[in-house]
Amino acid sequence: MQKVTAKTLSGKAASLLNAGEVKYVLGWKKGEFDYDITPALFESAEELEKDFVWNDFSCANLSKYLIKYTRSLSGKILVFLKPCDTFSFNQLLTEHRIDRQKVYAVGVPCSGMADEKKIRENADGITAISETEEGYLVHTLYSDAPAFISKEEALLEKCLSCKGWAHIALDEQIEGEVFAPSADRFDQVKALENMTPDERYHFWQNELSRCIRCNACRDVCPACTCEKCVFDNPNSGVENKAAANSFEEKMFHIIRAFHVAGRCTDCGECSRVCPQKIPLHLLNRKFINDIDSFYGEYQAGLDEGSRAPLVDYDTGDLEPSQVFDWRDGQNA
Amino acid sequence: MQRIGVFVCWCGSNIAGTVDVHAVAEALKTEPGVVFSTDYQYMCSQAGQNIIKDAIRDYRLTGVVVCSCSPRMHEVTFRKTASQAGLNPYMVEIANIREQCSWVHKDVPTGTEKAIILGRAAVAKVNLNAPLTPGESLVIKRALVIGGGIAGIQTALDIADAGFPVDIVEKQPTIGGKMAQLDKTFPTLDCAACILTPKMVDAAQNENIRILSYSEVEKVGGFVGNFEVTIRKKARYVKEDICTGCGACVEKCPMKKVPNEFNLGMDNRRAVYIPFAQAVPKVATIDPNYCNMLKNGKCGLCARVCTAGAIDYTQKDELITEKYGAIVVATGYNPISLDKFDEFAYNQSKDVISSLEFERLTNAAGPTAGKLVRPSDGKHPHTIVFVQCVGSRCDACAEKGKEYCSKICCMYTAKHAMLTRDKYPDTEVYVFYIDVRTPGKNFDEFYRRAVEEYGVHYVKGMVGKVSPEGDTLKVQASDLISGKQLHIDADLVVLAAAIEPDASARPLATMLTASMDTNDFFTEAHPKLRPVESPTAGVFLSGACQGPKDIPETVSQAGAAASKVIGLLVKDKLTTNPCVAQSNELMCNGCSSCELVCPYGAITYIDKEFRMPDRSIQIRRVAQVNPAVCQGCGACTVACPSGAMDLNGFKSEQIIAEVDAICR
Amino acid sequence: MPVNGYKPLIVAFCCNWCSYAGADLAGNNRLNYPADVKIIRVPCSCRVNPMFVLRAFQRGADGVIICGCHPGDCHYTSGNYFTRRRMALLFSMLDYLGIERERTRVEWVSAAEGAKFAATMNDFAETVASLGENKRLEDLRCKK
Amino acid sequence: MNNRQKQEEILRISGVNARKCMKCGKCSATCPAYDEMEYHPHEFVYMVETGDIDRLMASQSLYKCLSCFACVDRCPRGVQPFKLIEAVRLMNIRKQGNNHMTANDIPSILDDDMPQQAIVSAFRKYTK
Repeated sequence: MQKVTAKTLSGKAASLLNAGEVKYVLGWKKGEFDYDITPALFESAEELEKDFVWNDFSCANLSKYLIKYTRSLSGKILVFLKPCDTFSFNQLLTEHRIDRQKVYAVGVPCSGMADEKKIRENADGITAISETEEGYLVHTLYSDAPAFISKEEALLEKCLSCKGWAHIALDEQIEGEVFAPSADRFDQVKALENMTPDERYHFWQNELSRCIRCNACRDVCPACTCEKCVFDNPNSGVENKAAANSFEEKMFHIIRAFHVAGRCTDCGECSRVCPQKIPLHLLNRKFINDIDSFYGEYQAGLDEGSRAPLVDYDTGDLEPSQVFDWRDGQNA
Repeated sequence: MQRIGVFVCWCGSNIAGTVDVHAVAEALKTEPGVVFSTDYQYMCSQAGQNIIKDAIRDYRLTGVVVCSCSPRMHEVTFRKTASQAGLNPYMVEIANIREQCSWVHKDVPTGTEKAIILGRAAVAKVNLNAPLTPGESLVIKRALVIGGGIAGIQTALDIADAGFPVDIVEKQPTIGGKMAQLDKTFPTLDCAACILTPKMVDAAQNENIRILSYSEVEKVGGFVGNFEVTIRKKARYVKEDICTGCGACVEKCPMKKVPNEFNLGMDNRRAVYIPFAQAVPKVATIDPNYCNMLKNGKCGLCARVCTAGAIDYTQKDELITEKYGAIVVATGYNPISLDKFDEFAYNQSKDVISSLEFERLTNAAGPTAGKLVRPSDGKHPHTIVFVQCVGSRCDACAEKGKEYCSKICCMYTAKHAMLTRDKYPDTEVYVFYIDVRTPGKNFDEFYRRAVEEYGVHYVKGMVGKVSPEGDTLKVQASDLISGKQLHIDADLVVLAAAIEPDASARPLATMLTASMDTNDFFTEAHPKLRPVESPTAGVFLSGACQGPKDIPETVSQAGAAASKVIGLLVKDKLTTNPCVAQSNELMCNGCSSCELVCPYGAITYIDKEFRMPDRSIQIRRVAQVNPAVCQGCGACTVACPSGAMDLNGFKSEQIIAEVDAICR
Repeated sequence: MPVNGYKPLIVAFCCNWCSYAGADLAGNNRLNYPADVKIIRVPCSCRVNPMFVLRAFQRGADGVIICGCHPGDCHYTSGNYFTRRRMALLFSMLDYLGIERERTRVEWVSAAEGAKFAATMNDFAETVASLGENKRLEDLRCKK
Repeated sequence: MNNRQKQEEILRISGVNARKCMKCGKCSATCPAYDEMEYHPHEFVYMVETGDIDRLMASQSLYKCLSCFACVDRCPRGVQPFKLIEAVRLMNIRKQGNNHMTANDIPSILDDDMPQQAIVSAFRKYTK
């Protein structure tokens, strides 16, 4: 359950709308199910009153939508940004993708988000989910008594290693406490690195063979914001819709991770939305970990205007041939 | 669909020896787009080129693949051939089946198989080629010469004589360089000052030449025809345009104990100084490291005696930014430091000196007014030992010295020995040598004269040790011809120190993106055919910055560099390489990644209006490439996540087609 | 260079100014290296997109090597510095996915280093041949 | 062992590349024992290079070398003439009955001025 209430947020948004300070509000509303909270654009206090949702399922990172809306809408847009979303927002500002003048950014403290997949793993036919202080009561078609799952058990992967706020100039910040991080986000990356190549290969083969190329990861990713993706571009030499060319199907994830390397804020949206539960964030975190250890720590989106590691260099950089020995030395 | 012609060259037996050229031509006939395929002994010959031209007309070819030597060799030739036949030259691709196939593989089946694959890749690429048209860029008609020694002066004079303005940047307070320090020059023995100083004056008086002395290059941007250079004009605390060079300030300056670098520290100068009488510009300079006024505000004597009012203690470094069409590097050389050669006791005894110090000691304008005396006690030396190859021709692994031959030492040592015997017949002069190298006009005759007419003792062997003992220097050396170890009591030992490029050369090379060898000498574009050009377009080399050189060689190279510069500056426009990056605005994100990796600043951004499918107008930030500035490296194409940035001539699609053709 | 009768397919991306010239020099000096190595000319090593590397593997290449000017000597000043970062990260990622790290290499070869070019190609071809055919990248998404 | 093998053996033991020598004679110029020697440092190098091994092995010059390393230190080409001499000495000592010194020789050499250490190291150097 979030410490800041939905009423606080919608009330704030409604008053700004009514005062004419903003013309639109980018927030969340309920989709098909209780766990299915989706981004939504509101234009009036009435709509907000009716549909605005802010709870443990308001995971969606709204920054990416600002690219589209700041271009197509005239008038200021209020956007709610959770701490992790501020990194993406900063990164998009750095890349000149958002017209800051048209945005009214409101920082929302977050108490940690729930992973619908973790909840659905043990419950079929969910009809409703209600939040309690300690966790969630899951109502299903097949049982009269709701099942309970604790907040810790259902916590979203990215919240385990929450980064807090980026250094950002918000128009307004709602007061409140931010969920404190605990885990080392590179634990799994390091575990994989310490496996044998065969083990790693089988791990990834097992994961990636489930991919159905639905492009959900690409569509949700706030770094994957290309006007036209190379995989959709007939002139890139790699475009292919059908699997006649094996390249696209198989290498999509590596190239996608490479294209966002140094720009990925580790917001975790890719893994969250993957219908096949592929841990795509482990590819991104691999690049982040490598960048941190080879070239010095770098957090994309922490500061607006910072220079991404892949558009930068140092004359004393590690040679590609030294990478493995060097890392083996570090891990040992 | 392209209509492609394939032309397989035998290169005599160079290719045909290891590649079945008929089989290659036959195999490539079935590749997509190929309508004609043939082979011939020498495609680059007139007859071979005619085959290509005829085929272009007869078969209405839209693309040409030549399977031959490296494109670095004949790409230009075949492009010209194509364009003579009316085909866009950029529709030609070369498959390198000589350097990268027939010459490195031994048997015919292997060579043939690989040649076919390389040909296939070239055909795949041509299928995606598009005609390209070179652009044009303006040439700024002004040259920059970096370094004001004899090389720089000569280059500047020659360029100026052709009518183009030239700037000389010299880091010392005066131009003249090393030659100004020399006494006489071999093999004619005319005095260095007599032939150099008129040139210095010519340079100063030439209305096309601007001398920026006491200045250093700080930043270089731009490209051939259009360099933008920032020059730091160091504060000399004297107004250059007002100072008359009368020397009153120098006379009155109380700081008398400043080591005089022009005489290599063998005497002293004042804190305000003019390096030597014939300095150009003849203007005083205040040394801020020694001037009391500048250090602690006490003194001000020079300002009081200067009737012209030229002294200005508040002067600051000045940054000058200027545009140039061409840049000539003439940064010269220095003798190496002899600190590591303990065996010769250079640091222990004042009477062990370097050859350049010897020049100053015998120079009429030097610290002893030309009288050859021992620096320690001012006595006349009776036995002088010259040691050659000190630090030259050393093993690469040795910690001291240079691997190369310094080239000038044999001749100047012969000169020193000869002049000493001429002026002081009572001296015994020994020259210890490993080899005497005298390849040059009148050089060997000169060396023989030193031996035969002047009685200089040339001893084949090296000096092993010099030990100062009381007044004398005990020299222990070997005489390899007689098989004896010699012990000579010398009064003066002169070391022919190796020469090395000036320390400023390396950072300058980085600024100019000009390449250097491991010894920090600038690399020429081609060691035989383009010896005065750097591989970086618009950057030329003059003098010892490119390698050890004597004066006549330096002057001829200086003239050659000047003629190359003139050849560039007389052009109003340069055609630019059309293989440059191009941004597809429809796909550009405007994210600046490309801009951040571009080494030339060729990418800028503009806001552009786009009409959307719903007829609304959206404004997006998109990248634009300046084709005159872009050099076509392609760094941006990989930095661009959306693939909006592509490189003409090396499009992603084309390279992927090559990969596919090779991996088929 | 067949090892146990297996001939690998190797794609070498060479920058026009140093490594391609180095390869030409190897030819001028008649220094042999295996015909398994096929060179693709690019203006600068920084033109090599990771997509090209992966595409080569996809199409059956057993090894990919990228050659450029020595760091600090890039004809375009800084191109190879970017290559160095990009390829360090890409190769590290391929290793992370379980692709043999010996199949990828970056080597700096100057225009004067014909001998180094030949030696590098001999060594790389031998290494790759000893690994055998590359199936992993192709099979990464096809669990058997 | 034929001449060629001896040459190779000396080069192998010493690790010296005699071909690097540019015949400048700095080794001989620097050698403090020059006048005692029949063949001089630069000649050692030349004799090994040209395969004139037997004369060198027979020469007493080998034992005049003081092992002062001056030639090694000053050689501009990094040839290390001393190491060649050391290798030739070793070749000699390794031959049966070719010890340059026996224990019986020591008492006669000993005197008050001679440091003990010199005797020990000489014995180590000149015997198998």
